[in-house]
Parts: sequence; C-alpha cells; structure tokens
Amino acid sequence: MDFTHTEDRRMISDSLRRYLADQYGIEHRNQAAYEAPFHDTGKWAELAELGILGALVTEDQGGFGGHGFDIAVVFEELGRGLCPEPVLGNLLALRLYAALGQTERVDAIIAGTARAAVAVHETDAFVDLDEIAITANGSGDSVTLTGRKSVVYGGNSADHILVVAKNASGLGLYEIAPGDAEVMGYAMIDGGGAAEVILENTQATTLSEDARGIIEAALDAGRLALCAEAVGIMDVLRDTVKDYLLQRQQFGRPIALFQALQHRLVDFSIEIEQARSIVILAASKLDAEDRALHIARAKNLIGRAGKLVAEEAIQMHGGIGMTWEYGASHYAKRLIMLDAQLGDTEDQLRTSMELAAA
Amino acid sequence: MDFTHTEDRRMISDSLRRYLADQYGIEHRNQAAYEAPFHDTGKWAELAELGILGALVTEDQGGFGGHGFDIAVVFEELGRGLCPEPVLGNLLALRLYAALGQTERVDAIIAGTARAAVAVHETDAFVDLDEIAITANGSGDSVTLTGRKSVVYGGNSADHILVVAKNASGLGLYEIAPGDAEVMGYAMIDGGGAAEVILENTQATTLSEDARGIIEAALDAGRLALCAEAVGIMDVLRDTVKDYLLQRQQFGRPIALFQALQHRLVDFSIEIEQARSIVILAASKLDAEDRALHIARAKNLIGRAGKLVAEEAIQMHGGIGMTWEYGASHYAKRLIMLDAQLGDTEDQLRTSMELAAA
Amino acid sequence: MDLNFTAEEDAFRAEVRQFLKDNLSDEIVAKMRGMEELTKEDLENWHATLQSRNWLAAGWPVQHGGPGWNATQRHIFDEECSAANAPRIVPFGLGMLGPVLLKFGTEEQKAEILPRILDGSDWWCQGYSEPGAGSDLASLKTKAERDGDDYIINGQKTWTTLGQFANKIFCLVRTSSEGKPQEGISFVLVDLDTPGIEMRPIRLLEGGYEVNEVFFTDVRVPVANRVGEENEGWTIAKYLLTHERTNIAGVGASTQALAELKMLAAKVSRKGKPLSIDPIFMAKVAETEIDLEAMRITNLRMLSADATGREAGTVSSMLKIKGTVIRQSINDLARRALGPAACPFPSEEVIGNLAVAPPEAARNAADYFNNRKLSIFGGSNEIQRNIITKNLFGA
Amino acid sequence: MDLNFTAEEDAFRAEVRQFLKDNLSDEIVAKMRGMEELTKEDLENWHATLQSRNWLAAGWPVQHGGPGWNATQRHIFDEECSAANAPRIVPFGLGMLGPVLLKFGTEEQKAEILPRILDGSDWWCQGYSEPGAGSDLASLKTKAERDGDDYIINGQKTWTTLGQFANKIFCLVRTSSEGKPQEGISFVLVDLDTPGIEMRPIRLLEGGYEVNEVFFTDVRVPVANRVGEENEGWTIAKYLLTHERTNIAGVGASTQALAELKMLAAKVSRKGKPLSIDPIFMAKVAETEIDLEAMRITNLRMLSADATGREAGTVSSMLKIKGTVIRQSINDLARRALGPAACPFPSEEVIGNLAVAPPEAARNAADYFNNRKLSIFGGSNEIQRNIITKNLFGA
Repeated sequence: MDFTHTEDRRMISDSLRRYLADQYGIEHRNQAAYEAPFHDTGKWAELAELGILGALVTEDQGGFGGHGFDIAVVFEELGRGLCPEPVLGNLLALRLYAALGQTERVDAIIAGTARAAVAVHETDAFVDLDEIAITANGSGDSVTLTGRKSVVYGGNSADHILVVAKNASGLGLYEIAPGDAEVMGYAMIDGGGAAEVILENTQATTLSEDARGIIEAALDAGRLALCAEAVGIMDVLRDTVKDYLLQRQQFGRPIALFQALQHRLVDFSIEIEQARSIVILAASKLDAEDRALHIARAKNLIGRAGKLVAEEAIQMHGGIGMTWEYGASHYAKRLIMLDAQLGDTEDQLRTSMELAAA
Repeated sequence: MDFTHTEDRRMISDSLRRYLADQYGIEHRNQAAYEAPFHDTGKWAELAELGILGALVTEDQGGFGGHGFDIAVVFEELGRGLCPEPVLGNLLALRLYAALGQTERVDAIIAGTARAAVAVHETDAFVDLDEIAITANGSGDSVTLTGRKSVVYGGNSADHILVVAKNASGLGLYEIAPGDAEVMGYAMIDGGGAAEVILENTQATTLSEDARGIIEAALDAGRLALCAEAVGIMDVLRDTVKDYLLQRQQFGRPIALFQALQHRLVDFSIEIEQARSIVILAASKLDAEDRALHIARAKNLIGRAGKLVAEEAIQMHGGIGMTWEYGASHYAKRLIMLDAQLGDTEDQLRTSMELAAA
Repeated sequence: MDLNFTAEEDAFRAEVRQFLKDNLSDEIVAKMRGMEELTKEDLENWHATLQSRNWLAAGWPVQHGGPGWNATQRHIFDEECSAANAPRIVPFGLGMLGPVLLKFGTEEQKAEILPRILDGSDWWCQGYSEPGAGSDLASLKTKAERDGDDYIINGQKTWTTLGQFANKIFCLVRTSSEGKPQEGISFVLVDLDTPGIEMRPIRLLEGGYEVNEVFFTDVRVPVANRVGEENEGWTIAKYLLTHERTNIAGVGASTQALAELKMLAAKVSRKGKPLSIDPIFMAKVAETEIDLEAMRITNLRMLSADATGREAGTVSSMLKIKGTVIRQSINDLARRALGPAACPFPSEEVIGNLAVAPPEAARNAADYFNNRKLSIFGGSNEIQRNIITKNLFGA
Repeated sequence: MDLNFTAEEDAFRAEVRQFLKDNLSDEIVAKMRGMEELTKEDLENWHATLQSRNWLAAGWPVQHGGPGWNATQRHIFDEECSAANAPRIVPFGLGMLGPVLLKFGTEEQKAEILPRILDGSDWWCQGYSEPGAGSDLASLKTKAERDGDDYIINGQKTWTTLGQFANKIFCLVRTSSEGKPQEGISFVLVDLDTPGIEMRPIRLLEGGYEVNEVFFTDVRVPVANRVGEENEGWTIAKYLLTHERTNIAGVGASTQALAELKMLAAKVSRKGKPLSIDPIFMAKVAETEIDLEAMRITNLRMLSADATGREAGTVSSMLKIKGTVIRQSINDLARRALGPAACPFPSEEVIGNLAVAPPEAARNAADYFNNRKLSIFGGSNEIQRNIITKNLFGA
C-alpha cells in the first residue's frame, strides 16, 4: 500500500495549483465564468501547455496519464482553484476520441487547438442511457440527427460536438460540427458554459455504432473528475471557515471559541476526509471491472458530504457567505451544483443499489 | 380553535399522573416490568378504578371517552410514568369488542376484572394485514385456528385473546381462551409482557367474519396511543437532560454551559414540540375519513423524533445514561422500542406515501 | 381541543379567497410561481390593492387604519395569500415600524408617519445590522452625536433589504458609549434624501439584488426623529425581535412551495419513470411534508396560546429554526428534482428562449441558494438557539 | 498510489485465515454472531490459542513475546479476525498496560508483568474514570497518600470493563493536589486481592453486565508498583489515549455486522416482500455501506502514513467518531429490520424456545442499546471533537 502520488502526478498537481493561484484569481474567475464564452480562451491555451489535457489520456492514446489518479489530481486542483474552464466536457470527449483511436482529434484537444463536448442529456434522459430518445437516421456516411440535447457542458465553446444517439444496434456516437446545429450557449449558475444543442436533420459523422461501453466509461471518468473537484473545493471551504471563525468577533471574542460551531466544523471536516478516501478508492477502480459500482458510490458520498460542507460553510459565515463578492460563496455554489452533473446523489444511490444487487 | 383539553380529560390526566408518580416509582416499575407477569396485577385494578380503561371507549359503548384526545391524554401520562401495564393490548381489544357490541367483555375490561389481548403479528406479517397467513377452518360456531401469532402485547396476562385470521370473506376476528392454545409469555426488552401464541386446531369463537375495517381502526387507535405515550416520555427525557446538564460538572463548570450541548438540547426540544403537534392532529382525526393517513404520518414523525431524543438523551448523560440503575435509560429504551410496535418509522412512511398517492 | 375554525372564521377565509381571486393578476401569480423578483411597481400596486380593502396593515388597530384582526384572522389571511401566490407584504413599514410607533411613538409621530405608510407615500427600510455586528446587535458602532436639536450620524449599516426602493430608513444608532453595550442605543428615523447617505447594492450569491449597504457620513437628523427615549432603543429592538410572530414559521409559503415541488416531481423523470413515483426521492418529500404538517399545528398552538414574554420568545425561535429548515429542505428537493436542468444561470434569455427546465422551475437552484439566507438573516438560527437556551435554563 | 497489498501481505492474510479456520470453534462463532456475552473461559481459551501461535500480543516487539508485526500486518490480522467472527482480544493487559510498560516501565516491571499477561496468569482491568470525572480525567479524586514505601489509596473508580474477570487493575490516582489538575497524577498497579478493594457490578441499560465500580478504602500498595515518575501519570494517560490506533475505527467489526444485516434483510419481509428489496430501507443500508467503504480507506491512509503527534490525534479522533456513528447506524438498522420481533427481552429462554426472531438476530435490539456506549466510553465523541478542535485551531 502506498498513498503517495507519483512524482509526475505531484508535479502536474503543483504546477496547476500554482498556475491557478497566480493567474486565475477569484475576481478574474467570476468575470470569465459568467461572460460569454464563459471561460478564458487565453488561459485555456496555457492550461493545455501545462499538460492538464494530456494527463487525461494514456501514453498509447497520445497523452501521458489517463489513469484514475491522473484525472483525480488534475480535477482536485481545478476544484481548489474554482476553475470554470470546460475541462469536464473535454475530458468526456477526449476519453471517447481516444477509445475510438481518433488520434487527430485527441492531439488537437491536448494541444489546446480544438475543444470538444459531449451531448448526452435529454429532457427525459438525465442520467439513464436507456432513455435516450434521439435516433440516428441513416447509417455510415449519411447520418442525420434530429432532437434536442440539453445542458451540454462546454458545448457553447466546442469545435466538435459528440452526440450520443440510438440506432439499431444500441447506442452510437456521432460527431457534428456546431455550425450545423443550433447551439444556444449560456452560463451555468455556478459559472462556466454549457449549451442546448438543437439538431434538425443535422449531418453527422458516425464514429461508432456500438458505443455504449465507451460512453459509460467516459461518463464514469467524468464522475470521478467531479468527485475529485469536490474534494479540492471542500478543502478550500474548510480552511476558509476556519480562518473566518478565528477572525470574526462576536460578543467580544472570536467565534472560533463557540463550541457549537467548533463541533460542526469537526463534523464536516470528518466528512471531507471520508470524501478524500472514497475518491482514492474510486480512482483506483477506474480501470477495474467493478468501476461502475465504485464510481457511483463515490459520487453518492461526495453529494452528501458536499451538501453538508457547502451549506455549513455558508451558514457559519453568516451574511458574508451569502454575497457574490465573497469567494467562498462561489465555492459553495459550485460544490452544490456539481452534484447535479452526470447523476446526482440519489441517482448514484439507485445505481449503486442496482449494481450491488446484481 | 382551542388547544386546551376538556375539564374531564384534564381530570383523568391529572389523577393518572399523580397515581403513577406516587404509586409506580421507577424501582417498582423495573421490578414489575421484568418479572412475570411483567406488570402489577394489583395496580392494574387500581388503574381500572381510576377509569383509564373506561376512557378508551365511548359512552354508547359503556365507557366515558373513546375519542382521539381521550386516548392521547391517558397514554401521554402512561408514557410520563413509564407504566408497563398492558394498556396497549387492552386498548386494542376494547376497541374491537366495543365495535362489535360485545358489552359483557367491554364492561369486564373496563372494570378491571378481565384482560384481553389481540393477536395480529405473524413472522411474515408484521404490519400488513394482507400478508396474514393464519386461516380460520370452519365457520360459525365450529372454527379452529392453526399457526403462530407472534409478539402479542399483553398476551401473557390476558383472559381472552382475539385472533386476526383469514377466511373466505377477508379478515375475520376470532376469540380464543388462552388455555386452549400454547401461550408463551416473556418480558419485552423495554419491560412489560408479550407472548407467542401457538394455535393448533384451537377452538375459537367467531366474533366477526368481516372485521378488516374495525381491525384497521383499532390498530390506528393503538398507533395513536403509542404516539401519545412517546410524547409523555420525551417530555420526561428533556427535563431529565436539562437537570443533568445543570448539575453535572466537567472541567470545573456545569456542562449546561457547553454550547454544543445547548444547541443539541434545543434541536431535540424542537422535535418534541413537533411531536406534540402531530399527535394533536392525529388525535383530532381518529374518527375522520383520512384517519389512516394522519395516524401513519404521526407515527412516522414520532419514530424519527423519538430516535433523536432517546439517542441524544443517552449520549448527553454520558456513562450514567448507559446504566440500568438510572431511570432515564429506561425511558430512552421504551421510546426506541415503541417504534417497533404496530409499524415502525419506515412502515408508516410507506403507508403514508401510498395513502397520499391514492 | 378543537382544531376546527369557527363558521365566522371559515366565512372570513372565503371572503379573503374571493378577494384574492378577483384582485390578483395572472401575471403576478406567474412571477411568484417562477420565483421572479417583483418590481417596485408590482409591490406598490399590490399594497394599494390591499389598502383599497383596508387589509394592508393586518396587525394595526382600527383607529390607525388597520382591519383590527385577531391573530387567527391574520393567520387565515396569510394562509390564503400564500396559497394564492400573492406577493408578501413588504414588512418594514407595515409589520415593523408601524407596531413600534404604535407602542413607543408620540402622537405626532403616529399621526404623521402611519398614514404615509398606508398610502404608499413612504417606503421604509431597516438599518439594524452592521458589518461587525450581524446577530450581535448590541455591539453596533454607528454613532449619533448630539449637536443642538440634531444628531450627527456616522457609520455603516448593512443587509438593508429592498433599500433600493425605500425613501426612509429606521436605524439603531449608538448615542452613548457608557454602561453595557445595549444601554447606549437609540432608535431614529432617517430620510434617505438627507445629504451624506450613500446606498450601495450587495449582490447575493445566486446573482440577485435585494440587500444593500448604507453609509452615513455626517448625516444630520433632527432629534425629534428619535422614537422612544434616548439610549433606550434596545427595548424597541427587543420588542421588534419578538413582536412579529404570526408568520415567522412561513407555513403558508412552505405549503405552496411543497405543492409546486410535487407538481414538478410529476413532470420530470428518472430512469424512464416520473420522479413522483421514485420511493427514494419521494420518501424525502413525504417526511418534509409530515414535518410541515406538524409545524402548521405548532404554529396554530402558538397563535391560540397567544403567549407572551419568555415562552413566546422560545416558541417563535423554535418556529423560526424549524420553519427555515423545512423551507430549505423543500428548496433543496426542488433543485434536485431538476437534475442537470438546474444548472443554467436563470437569465431572462435562458428562461424565455431555452426552456431548459419547466419555466416555473427554472429558478429553483437560484431560489435554493437565495433561501440559505433564511437561516442567517433576521437573527441566525444559532442566535435563536442561544435565545431558547437562555429560556430553557431560566438564565 | 497503490491500494493493493503486497504478495507477502496477501500470503500473511492467507496464513491468518487458515489459522482462524483451523482454530476457531463453531460454538464461539455462533456466540459471536448471536452477540452473546462470552464467558471468562471462552476469552481465556481464545487468548491461549492465539498465544500458542505467538499472535496474542500483536503490538508487542519480538523480544517481549510479540510477533513484531508492522501496522499493516496488524490491520490484516484484525480484519481477518473480524471476518471470521473471532472474539476480540481483551485489550487491558495486551493493548494498554503492555505498551505502557514497554515505554515507561522499569526493566523489573517488564520482566515481571509482561510474561504473566501473555500466559494468562494475570487479567488486568482499568481504573481510569471516576463518578465525577468521566471524560474529564484530570479532575480525578482517588487519592494515593505516601506512607513509607507504600501508597494508601482511597476513592472510587467506575466503568471498569470486565473487572469481574480481573485479578489486577492499573489506576490513575492523585498523588498531589498542587499545580494544575493534570500535574499531580500517578499511574499505579494494584492487586485486586489487596484488602480494602470492593468491586460492584454495574448493569447496563439493556440488561448486560460488563462494567463495574471499584471502591478503594485504605488500600495499601507498594510505591514500587508505580509506573513512571510520581505526579507524571498524565503523560502515560495521554500516551494511552493516542497509542492504540490501529483498530479504533472498528472497520472489521462493522463490516461483519453489515454483512449480517444484509443477510437478515433477505430473511425478513415487509408488505409481502423481502426487506432486502425495499428501496427505502435499503437506501439507508447502502449509504451506510458507502460510508464504511470510505472509512476503510481512511483507516488504511492512517496506517500508511503512520502519523505521530498532533495529526495522529486528529485522525484517530475522527476515526473514533465516524467509526462509532457507522457502527451504531448498522445496529440501528439491524434492530429495525426485525420489526416487532425486536421486542422480546433476549433471555436464554426466549432465544432457545421461542425463536421470535432469527436466532442469530435475537439480540439485535440489546446490541443496539449496548453499543450506544461506543460513542461514550473511551473518550466520548464530544471529547474527541474537542481534541480535533484544538488541533484544527493549533491551540
């Protein structure tokens, strides 16, 4: 057993942490996160240079990482820096392109010269791939797609959009050029961009007609990423609360001396350690047979811990925690909202119950 | 609107409270509650004299109460006094005999000269009457019963046992003499008696061949009783914790000054008020069309509040709360265990979800 | 024990319901269901509508222009307003300053100020909290120094709700630094047009604008604008903290929010089935509903007892805590019900053109974040627990 | 990062598993699964079995008769013992006094006492808590006054676990009332046969007997029985509080209890279906299982870091709190699973003849009540939170 990261992972983690702390302060972040294109294209290129995209796929696939712990260290730092860049959407796309051997796309994304996004959600298919309704018309080179994909993370700033759609053999994966569809971008409530993608006889390239396995794997990689991001956020929130309790005076003394607050801080600090542990376990299982179960369990625990930490962080800050101006409130907001991405606490609980019973 | 009890109800409540405080102290209680017949037959007669059994059925039926609030005031005091007498089992029996016009039995129970119990539970039918497996053989005067009824409250000291069993028209109600079956009595873990009743071609008198409605009503009366009992117990536990926090010194001062404990005491005190409120609502609905929904809701809330109060009361007492010698631990034990009687927190939640959706 | 309303009370309820049906526009109802911020005009119009029936100042006695309702009538009125999705009455003039003047004001103050609240001439806001003194009011630092017949006020107030719509503010200010911190406080009325006052918006975490900071620099206010005696403002502050109790639990608003949640759960799906038949999610809805049912009765018990003093403080603090917990739980479930459709920032454009969520639910996440304030503002739940503790231990 | 055990560690695990398979009787396993109290003989036999393999004193170095395992080996051993339903090793001599002597004892003390722990000649118990000083050890009052080469001890100890089986007790006693309360405490070893000692049973709330009060009246103990310096017992007490960390989370026991719970849920039914397919109940089981999975990793992280000092205190307190919460949650669910079959007092007669519940589950309610102690004894969870607070704020 060894709970230390490799030298390589420590390096990328350190450099990403430094970069975000120096170059992506909270004020700049809040500007970039809420004004179209809801991220900073210049910084995107710099992040690519730092290698954070290359870290998300294996050497064979053109990157230099690609294992669970590679994803985890990158996203933990993205969380710590509250980075609104569309790394999640590009992670999903990278994993799919890489699995399909689309080297050109993989290389372009890693180099930061192209961005991509994956359109999965539909209004009545939030998390369950079985419920996807959009169906590919035609086959091979002449496929068209019609319907609406909802809340496509990073879809507003993507050069390529991968669309998950039904076909005769199950679930396929199709690529469209955003210009061929109606892509309506918007900010998310916790910052960063997403889009509605409205397809109407939209020309698509078939990447795979039987992609269910790789789609599930990519979504699980995305879930792991969100879990690790949450851990980074929670660490910041705990430290912020701690500092605030020491600095804030009430009734003539620092509120850190109020035992009721102390014990609540302890209780959520314990949950943060639990969250860190379950992410380690899930990361170690990303390439294992029981991946899906462990990922679902991790995201369930992260959802519960995240809600506790976010709500307590706001509450223990009092009024200041309610304001846009204060950084911690944005961390809390992101922590709550990431639960809604790729299946929330209850969705993951249902999944883990099904998988454990199977 | 009026949230004060009638003069009559206040009187019975006051006299029962005084009687239990004077005559049924915790030491005597713990002796009676755990030694066969797991209650005090002398005190039973005195309780009957006080009128607490008469209060459980209406004037028409030979009593002088019988409404939700009559049951509630009696059981709240039984809870406050942690009384192990088999009032619950006799309440169920009384309501059934009364509904069927069995005046002789009703009068005898009210007078304290006979005790009865109702056998409902089976190993695979804890709460759902649909799952009852024991089936009446024969009809009219020559009915026999075979099978096992489990955890019959007060069954160990009953002169008559009412058995719920299936028949061609649905659920029937049958009376047996305990001597005709194998009745194996035992103490419950929180004191008081119950029994396994093993029937083997046991002769039974048919009281009703279509009794489902009155059985459900009687069980709901029992649930209301348990809820009210819980409120009496919770009041005692809150006061005991309060006194203990004031008296117990740690690190040189009363632990009542520790804010973490203060806030937890507040939180469970709030739940006690919620519990009191839901019992009032449920009591007001005992004769209403939506009785079942309101009773299920009440018992669900009581289950949740009871667990919180019982566990916090033990925890906040520290070691002393873990001991047999200390009274509060028995209150906590009863509060936890009454949840298991007649359908627990989750059972009641399922029921209320079904009824609300219907 | 009788949980029923009297025939007269039922008739009164019917009357209120009919009035709301006749006078509440579909547009306002849609805004309320969609949790949109109401404009100043929306609020003023609604006040005027109620005042046309003499129902605006629910808690005021008849001789000062109120309807003279008892607590039960006010409760029924609140319930019906919530059920109809009527706007909440802005409380600062009607629910706070009005009662303060009725108890502590001079006849001149009452005669001058109360009618202007009723007819909408004045919009009051509240200057209580300060950056360093949120829940710990007694430590406030905004100073009022006597200069002839005036006070000169210097300092800063914060969390002033809807200050952007107001022309007047009532403030707690420090008029003496001697004795205990509570002892040197006075309650003064200030015209927001007075030179030296600056109001700056505070944006809340979800992006909305409803609270403000107010800066006072050498602001000159006549001593005659003081309510009550000098250095006795604490009495008024405490009165205000425990006075407004009929609607502290927010039962009506939570009931309405829960109804919306259940409708939403029937509209959205999980794993191919309506969320409304998912046992894991609906178990949480059901337990929240049960808690709300209980709180409705707790609220009625308090109304009925019409308690005063220490016990009233305990009960109203309990209702505040449990009421906010329940409301926040409903908000949380409503946000979750949307799944990823909760993610978009609810701009006009998103709601108008993109329809990511059912439109009336598009602000669910924003509302969840905004309502975290409920357990913080107006005396945080921690402060409420301290109040209850004091009462429990008789300290 | 590597969560896997090495090949050597896997081999060690296999060896332990085989040993347990060969040496653990069905009778003991049945008692353990049924949560029965083990007899003194049961425990002594199991100690002897382990000692026959040199595996009894898991934490002791080789030269004193321990197996010389590292933390990972000890963890594997604990996991396998729990999974096999082996009795827990009674910790007072082996896990507590042993390490204290190894660190603070004289060579004579080690030579005399340690072998007698290993061979079962002595059964030690603990004299720490007092009626007025549970979690607040520093305020203890039991006095040891010097009289020549003896101490004369007067006072009372309580919560002495399995004292009824012991012939020796180690105690914290007050040897000076000067300075800070912690400063005048000494650690002494007492023979329970010494005149003036009386042990009285304390019955626990569920009816079981495992703890005792111990009364000291003019009990004469040689000064040579002191471990460490006079008035420096506090150092030993603190060492003991943070020393025994490998099994503080109780992961193995909780894992086993959870497995029993799931088997039980498949056996009992609700509304005609196995409880194991009821989503509301099983959601709670699943979340508890997830928490336990996380804690298993937290525990391994701590083992791996082998932290010392402040951080170790924080982590072990965290594991204590979360470990007890999880265990108590499993106990709660197991009790609930039984429905009304949880009600009977689990006497021999009920379990033997009445079979109200599945026999191995008949003590579930009693076990639930008994395990409320987990968050109270051995430094309550409140005290653990205080410890963590101190470390968090660096105070």
